[in-house]
Amino acid sequence: MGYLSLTDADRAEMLAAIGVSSLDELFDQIPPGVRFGRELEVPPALGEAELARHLEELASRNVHTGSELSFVGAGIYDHYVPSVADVVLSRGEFLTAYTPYQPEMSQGTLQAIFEYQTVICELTGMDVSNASGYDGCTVAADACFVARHVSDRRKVVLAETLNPQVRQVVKTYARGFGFEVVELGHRDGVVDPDELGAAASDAAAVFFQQPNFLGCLEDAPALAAAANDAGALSVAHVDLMSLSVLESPGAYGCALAIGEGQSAGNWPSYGGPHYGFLASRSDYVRRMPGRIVGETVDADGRRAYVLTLQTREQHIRREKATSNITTNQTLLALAGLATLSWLGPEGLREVGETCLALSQYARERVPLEPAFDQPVFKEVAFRTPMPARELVRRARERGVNPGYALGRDYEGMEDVLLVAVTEKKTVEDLDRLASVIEEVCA
Amino acid sequence: MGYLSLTDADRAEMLAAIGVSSLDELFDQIPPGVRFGRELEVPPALGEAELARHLEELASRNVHTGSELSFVGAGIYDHYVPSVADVVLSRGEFLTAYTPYQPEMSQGTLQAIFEYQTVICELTGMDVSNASGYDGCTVAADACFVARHVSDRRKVVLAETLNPQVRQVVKTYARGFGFEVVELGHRDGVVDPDELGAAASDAAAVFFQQPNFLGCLEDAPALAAAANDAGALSVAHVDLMSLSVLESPGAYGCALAIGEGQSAGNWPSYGGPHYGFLASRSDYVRRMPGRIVGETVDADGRRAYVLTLQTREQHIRREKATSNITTNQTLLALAGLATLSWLGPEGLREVGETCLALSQYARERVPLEPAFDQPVFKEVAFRTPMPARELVRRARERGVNPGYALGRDYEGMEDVLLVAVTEKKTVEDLDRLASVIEEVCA
Amino acid sequence: MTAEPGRAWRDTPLVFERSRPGRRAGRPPRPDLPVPELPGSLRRSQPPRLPELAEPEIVRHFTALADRTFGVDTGFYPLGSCTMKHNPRVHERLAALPGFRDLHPHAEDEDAQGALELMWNLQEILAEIAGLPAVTLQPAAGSQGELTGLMLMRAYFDERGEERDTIITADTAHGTNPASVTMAGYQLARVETDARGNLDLADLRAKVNERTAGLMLTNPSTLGLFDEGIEEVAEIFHGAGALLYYDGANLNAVVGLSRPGDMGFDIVHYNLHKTFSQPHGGGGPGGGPVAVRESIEPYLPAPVVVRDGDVFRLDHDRPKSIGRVRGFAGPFGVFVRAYAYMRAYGPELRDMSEVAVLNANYVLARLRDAYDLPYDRHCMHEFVLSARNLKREHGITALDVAKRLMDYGIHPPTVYFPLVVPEALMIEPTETEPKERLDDFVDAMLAIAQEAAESPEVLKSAPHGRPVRRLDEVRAAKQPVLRYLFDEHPALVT
Amino acid sequence: MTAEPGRAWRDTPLVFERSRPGRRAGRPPRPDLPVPELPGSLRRSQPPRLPELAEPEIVRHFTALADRTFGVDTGFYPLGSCTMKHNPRVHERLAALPGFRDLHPHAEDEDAQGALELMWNLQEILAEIAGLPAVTLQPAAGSQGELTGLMLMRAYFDERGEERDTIITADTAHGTNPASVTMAGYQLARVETDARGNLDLADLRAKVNERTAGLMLTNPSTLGLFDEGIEEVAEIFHGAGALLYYDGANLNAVVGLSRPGDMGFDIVHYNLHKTFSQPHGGGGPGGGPVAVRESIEPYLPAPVVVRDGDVFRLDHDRPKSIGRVRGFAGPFGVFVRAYAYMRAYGPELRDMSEVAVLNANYVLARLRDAYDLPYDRHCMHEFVLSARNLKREHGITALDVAKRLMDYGIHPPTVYFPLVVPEALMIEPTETEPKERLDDFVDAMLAIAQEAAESPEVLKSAPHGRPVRRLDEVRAAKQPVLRYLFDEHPALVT
Ligand SMILES: Cc1ncc(COP(=O)(O)O)c(C=O)c1O
Ligand SMILES: Cc1ncc(COP(=O)(O)O)c(C=O)c1O
Repeated sequence: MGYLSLTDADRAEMLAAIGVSSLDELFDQIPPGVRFGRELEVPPALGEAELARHLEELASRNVHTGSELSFVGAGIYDHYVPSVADVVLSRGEFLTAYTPYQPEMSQGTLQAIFEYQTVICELTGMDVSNASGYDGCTVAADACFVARHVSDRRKVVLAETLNPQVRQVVKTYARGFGFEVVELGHRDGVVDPDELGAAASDAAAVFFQQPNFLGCLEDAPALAAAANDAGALSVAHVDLMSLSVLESPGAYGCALAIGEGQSAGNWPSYGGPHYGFLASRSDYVRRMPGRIVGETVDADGRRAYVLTLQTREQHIRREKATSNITTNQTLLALAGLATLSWLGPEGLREVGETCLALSQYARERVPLEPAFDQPVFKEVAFRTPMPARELVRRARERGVNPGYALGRDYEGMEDVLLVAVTEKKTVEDLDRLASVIEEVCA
Repeated sequence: MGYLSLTDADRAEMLAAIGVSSLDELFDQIPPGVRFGRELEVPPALGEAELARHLEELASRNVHTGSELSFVGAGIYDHYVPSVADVVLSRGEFLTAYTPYQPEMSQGTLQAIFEYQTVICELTGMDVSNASGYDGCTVAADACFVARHVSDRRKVVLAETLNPQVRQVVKTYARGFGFEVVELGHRDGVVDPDELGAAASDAAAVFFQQPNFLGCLEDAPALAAAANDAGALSVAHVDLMSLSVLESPGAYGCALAIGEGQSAGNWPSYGGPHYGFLASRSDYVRRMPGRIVGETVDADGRRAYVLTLQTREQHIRREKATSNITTNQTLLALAGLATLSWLGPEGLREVGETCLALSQYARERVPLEPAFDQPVFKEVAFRTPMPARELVRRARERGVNPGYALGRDYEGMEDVLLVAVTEKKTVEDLDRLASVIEEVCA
Repeated sequence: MTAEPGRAWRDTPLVFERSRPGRRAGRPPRPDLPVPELPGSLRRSQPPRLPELAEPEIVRHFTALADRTFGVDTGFYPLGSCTMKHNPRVHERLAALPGFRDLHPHAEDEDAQGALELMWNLQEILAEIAGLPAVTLQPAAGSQGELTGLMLMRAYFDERGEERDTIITADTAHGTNPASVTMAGYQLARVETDARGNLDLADLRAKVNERTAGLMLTNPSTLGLFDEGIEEVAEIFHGAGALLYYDGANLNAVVGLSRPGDMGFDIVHYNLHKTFSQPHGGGGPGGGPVAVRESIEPYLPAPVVVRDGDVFRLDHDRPKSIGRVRGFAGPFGVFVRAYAYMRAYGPELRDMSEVAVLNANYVLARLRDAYDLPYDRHCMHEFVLSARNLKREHGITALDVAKRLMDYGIHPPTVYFPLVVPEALMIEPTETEPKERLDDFVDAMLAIAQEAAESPEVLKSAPHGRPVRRLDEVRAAKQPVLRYLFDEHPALVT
Repeated sequence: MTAEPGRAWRDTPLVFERSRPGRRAGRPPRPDLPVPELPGSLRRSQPPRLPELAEPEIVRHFTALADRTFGVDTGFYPLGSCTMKHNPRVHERLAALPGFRDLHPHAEDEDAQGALELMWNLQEILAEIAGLPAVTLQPAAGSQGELTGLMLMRAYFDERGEERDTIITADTAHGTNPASVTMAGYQLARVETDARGNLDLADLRAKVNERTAGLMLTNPSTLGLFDEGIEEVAEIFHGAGALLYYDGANLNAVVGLSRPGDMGFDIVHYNLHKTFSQPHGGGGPGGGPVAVRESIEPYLPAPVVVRDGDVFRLDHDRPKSIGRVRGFAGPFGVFVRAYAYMRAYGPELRDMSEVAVLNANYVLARLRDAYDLPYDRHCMHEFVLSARNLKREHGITALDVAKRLMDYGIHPPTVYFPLVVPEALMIEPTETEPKERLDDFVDAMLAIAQEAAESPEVLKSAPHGRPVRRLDEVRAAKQPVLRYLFDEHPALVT
């Protein structure tokens, strides 16, 4: 086994030093009744070349974004992942270190997380960010847990236009938090601020998404205000890649901003690993879940970074912790940092404007009726003259995957297709989409 | 341009410091008659995402070794490149450093080259290796230049079973060296030692290849002895991947050993970059071309590595140098070092034995007559019942590229097909080859 | 500007401090199309102050930060409970294959057969290792596996109409266990460890009752000791109708040697980033699949991967499921690595655990005279020493030992955990270390024990050879500076 | 074992010293087939002593060696004549695309259309930059480009029945030029540089005659100066029926600003690893394409890439070709990177050269008072200072300055070249450096000039902050140890 180093001579020397005559003696502590008496029934060992061949064969049976022209988004987007992200992802030091418990050994990771926190704060308009959550779903559950501690109310309101998987995860966690979950319907693709205000009146927190899962831009400032006025924490689920052109949750008064970081610097990777981000106003800093890095000085007065406010965390506070999280998604978050540093303010603005321009073009060019009359950012929902899944099937026969059939999540939307663009798409790509849809609908 | 950092403010400050009012003033030294007066007519600039898309499109139009089952070798082989090679190839420090002129800045590169030299010496049985030549062809020309200085003779003998491209390069260089080039025919796929001895009698050097280009094993010890006896330098062109099972050129008395390193640790990459290796007996060390690293001590007596014997080289010796080489193929050679360290003596022996076993199996299983009655290592030449190129064409229609048509290089071998295996091939692969050949010959 | 040896290593500006207005690296495509106007209130008012750098300095920045980070690739990293083993490089290649990396998670099942087969294979191997039949791959890490497990218990008892509100954990338990208990809405009870390092059975019997939903246990425990009474423990819980949850953080000790399912555990989580070598990435990502007995299978999070003949699919139709705990079907890239790791070992996975145990016992044997050994037994894959002898005799703490190890080029072990051992040094060498690295570590630890007597001040002021010396952690928490504040960034005054 | 700050950095055993008998990493596939016996004399008698390590220590070994290596990614690297610019990371991704990386060079042309189109596009751009119509991509580096160029000259004159045996080079020429002259079988003549740093036209006129095959010239020269008399130079050679060869090592100064073909050169080589950012890889690989005038085109090495309508192919049928100078059609992976680089700039390649020149002149302006400036002109992309003032006044040499720069975290410039300048410091900042890095360098150089006066011993004993101090280079050459010798390895006695 090429990952193991002990030679027979090593083993003999080591057993002698331990003072046992065989390895088995070390396992005397395992009661005979629970010792495993046979060989594991798993496939035989493969050398690296064989292993590569096996996994290449498996990979070749997946239809990935490079194999067809695809307009599927719905939470995971095909934005460009720049090569500077590889510098983070391929460096052995970043890759093979763990949580920086010993700051003198990990100033690099710590400083990078501090920079990541700053970038998240800048984009969301918040005061403090943690070092990442698992994904865009679990950070919503985390935010509920914050609300559970800062409010006596035991209800949370979720806009129905919030990503369905996010809602599902909140519901799964809510039971343990003792939270009732209420979902609020949409009107023409967006949530009504008055309805939201009413629902929020006895809620600990209110969650909405901007741009929302149906592709529409909510009147987010009005939603946040309605939640705040009702005494609920307002939580915006946002897309980092939109935050150069769309207003920041901080600016419109949200208590927390959360989201799925994948679009900024991570590959789709069939759903993960990605990073979830969670940022808040400073009011809630001591209720934040997860790692947070702070700046301090060393014994020589030199600037240095360290995990801080650890009294929030499970290893200190145990059952009173703000979360049970320990392993998080640092590496992916740092790929996000590299990506956003590479884009810079101008680049991110251009990505945003390209998304706006292309989605507008799609709306005009695709020979289908827009499903909602709302402004959009990078996704447009269209009504389809046949079940959307059927349209998808037919278009794919022509080499174009036209989007996501919203009927997969929303009853009554079986004829709605959600078309996503990113800055990687071109006018020609959209023209091709338009003509394929024309063909299959003819 | 994302590779450039100067802002307008930077430019203004810098021009002021220089004391010029515009950039143009700096170019006053270029005579007006040779200034370029228009914009370069080259395609417009592409951002990274667009660039990636363009090159991905180009790459997708190539039929690579992953897209069909291929038995093409003939000098470039599909051995497994282990992932530890990536550690060398992806580390920015190795990648973006240059020739280690300043040893204190480059102990890592220097030590790695010293290790590479040792590995090459061990495999070839030689005393000294340089830090790499351009490829397996140019090291043959380099070896001629060694011969030109250690011998008064002005002729070199090339076995016809030596890689045709190697022979072509030697011929191209020979003119400048004042060398006559003589090629020696084969008998049943190998060179006759007596004929070689006769041809060598007034030759400065004799080149042969083991295993040879036709896939056959030469009686290399007899060839080396014949050359040595005739007073010519014997130069063996060898395959590093064979040198755990085949005797080393040092052991059978060669003066120099050279070869193409690609098979050990480099991807095919449509022909490069790869590395050529060149090793010699210590007699010729001061005639060696190229960089050589030596061990020494620093001012504190600490072990350290440095470029040495530089009085051989062009930057010191200029027109009297042993070669004009400066930029070489270090990075590729270090990928070779990582690969060979990963294999170790056992792994390399196993690669060799697998090649022997598979080529023997091919010989028995493929329904064609072997072209030569000689032992082989990893390539077998077969007679084809139709022109070999035609057989290749038909087999590829069935998804198998059966090998290299030797008629591309050898007149009279239009019906000979050279089938290469590596340890990556399986019994099933060869069975498939056999049945496809059966089909197309039926 | 002064030249100080190693200065460059010490001084690394923030990416924001490398920024200059007007610089940029990435240039996204800009189609020749009008940009629609957004309603004013939705439009960004203040541009985000992202850093402005050209690409060369971005690469240098992250290269410099990597240089200031110590990983397993840098050297020995015996961080107890974290299983800092070698991470095979081929995994990075495989996870980056376009068929994996660029696969959209909304892909139809028929377009993801390779991915689903991989996940199904992974489930099968995990099930065999745990000795339990059903697996969910969804949880994102061990902690989430724990929480998922507790939710499964609730669903199990709910369906049976049983109201059980208490979970028992060991006093040696990792902090995530009690934290998960609270998040799952349970009450916590604690059971003590006896003098041999096993669960105190008397204490346990006194605490288990009809309100007890279950036990959460790490076995081997965080002391690195296999619970010799595990069969009795299981009997006590099962006898009371309660369930047993296995915290798989220490699974690296027992793969192929003893199976949690056979020990009596009903629910098990795995840490793919520990036992199965997903790189730890400076904190993550991880993977925390959960395996369960048949009786609990109906409650697993949806979707699960199922096989119908030669076809694989995601089954979303799970009426009794606790629901979803994470997006999609789990961190797929982590599965690629874990699966590759298992396939590289095959049945020899047992060697992995055997060598992990051998390595730990060797280091223990060589250190037992210089440090205090609270439980005098052979250990499993890790062990816990105490520096209380050094503290008593020389005023040297576990922290001092940890900091001084850095000067020897070694990452410190886990310190001050588990809580039951004062001045704890929790040492997990892992199986991928050669004997020389173990010996280097032992030599360093022995040298430090001697330094404690001879020059304690060197230890107190360690580390001396890192980019920074010891940090003012109190200040970090008391005057928190949690982000860069540009012109308003507070000056560092000491 | 002692703890010394930075010790781990300093001590890195050879890979052979990490080896232990019986260890291994790679396990190649072993089919279930008999291994045929080889004839005894062909069979390996003594197994090669390759290192025996498991994978974890291999990764650590190369990681440690990388840590001891300074690259452009680490910091400023103003190595004159080498154009150590930033190497875009995307190139590594692109060169690794399976369609490029796994393409066999014996592929039929129709199976390599993407690769051939890339090469053809590259040729076109190179031709436009040089102002010459025909390009071969085959040469492996600049030196081989030179040799190829000289062979082309011979073929050209051969066909014309002219016997010309002499090549003229400048006294500032790089060592490769005279070395190439010899390898090509020519005689060498040398022309002097005048007081302004141009070729001495009088000297030149005296030396050019009917035996002169041609000139080899770097322009801007290795002094970083554009030859102001280049038009006259061309006239002199062409007037004598001779040819002009352009050593393109300094092309980074003039892309889009002045074209060698327009200057009168007939043959040009490019260094793809300098101007077009192929990473230098610790010494290589490189790429040395050659462009020529129409009259020389028939002699180019075969094969060349040609376009027939929409189809690209390798043309091997070149009856007048000098032959092949390297395997296949050249270092393709290098072409991918160079082509990507050119496409990233487009016509703004001119900016690249302009900024290279601006950066160099800025550094020159700030250093001219502290160091000797042998040719008092604006420079192009690099310039040469002399430390002779420091030597005269304080006994401090160019080498001392170079070694001391290391302590400031900066790679030294090229030293003692070109030979016409005593105590030469040849400084090429490149265009990819931000102003701050230039200022850091200037500040360090100024500090060093001051240290030369105030504490010369610090410079004489520099570097102080690297893994090793100055080396005994004489010993290395006098008692050469060029490989590890295992048990017989000589002990290091100082
Ligand atoms: C014993 C123990 N349990 C649980 C965990 C939590 O696992 P994770 O970090 O994967 O969430 C850890 C590791 O941190 C651990 O050591
Ligand atoms: C002026 C000059 N000419 C020629 C060369 C040779 O180029 P290469 O190293 O690519 O062979 C170099 C660089 O080393 C050089 O600086």
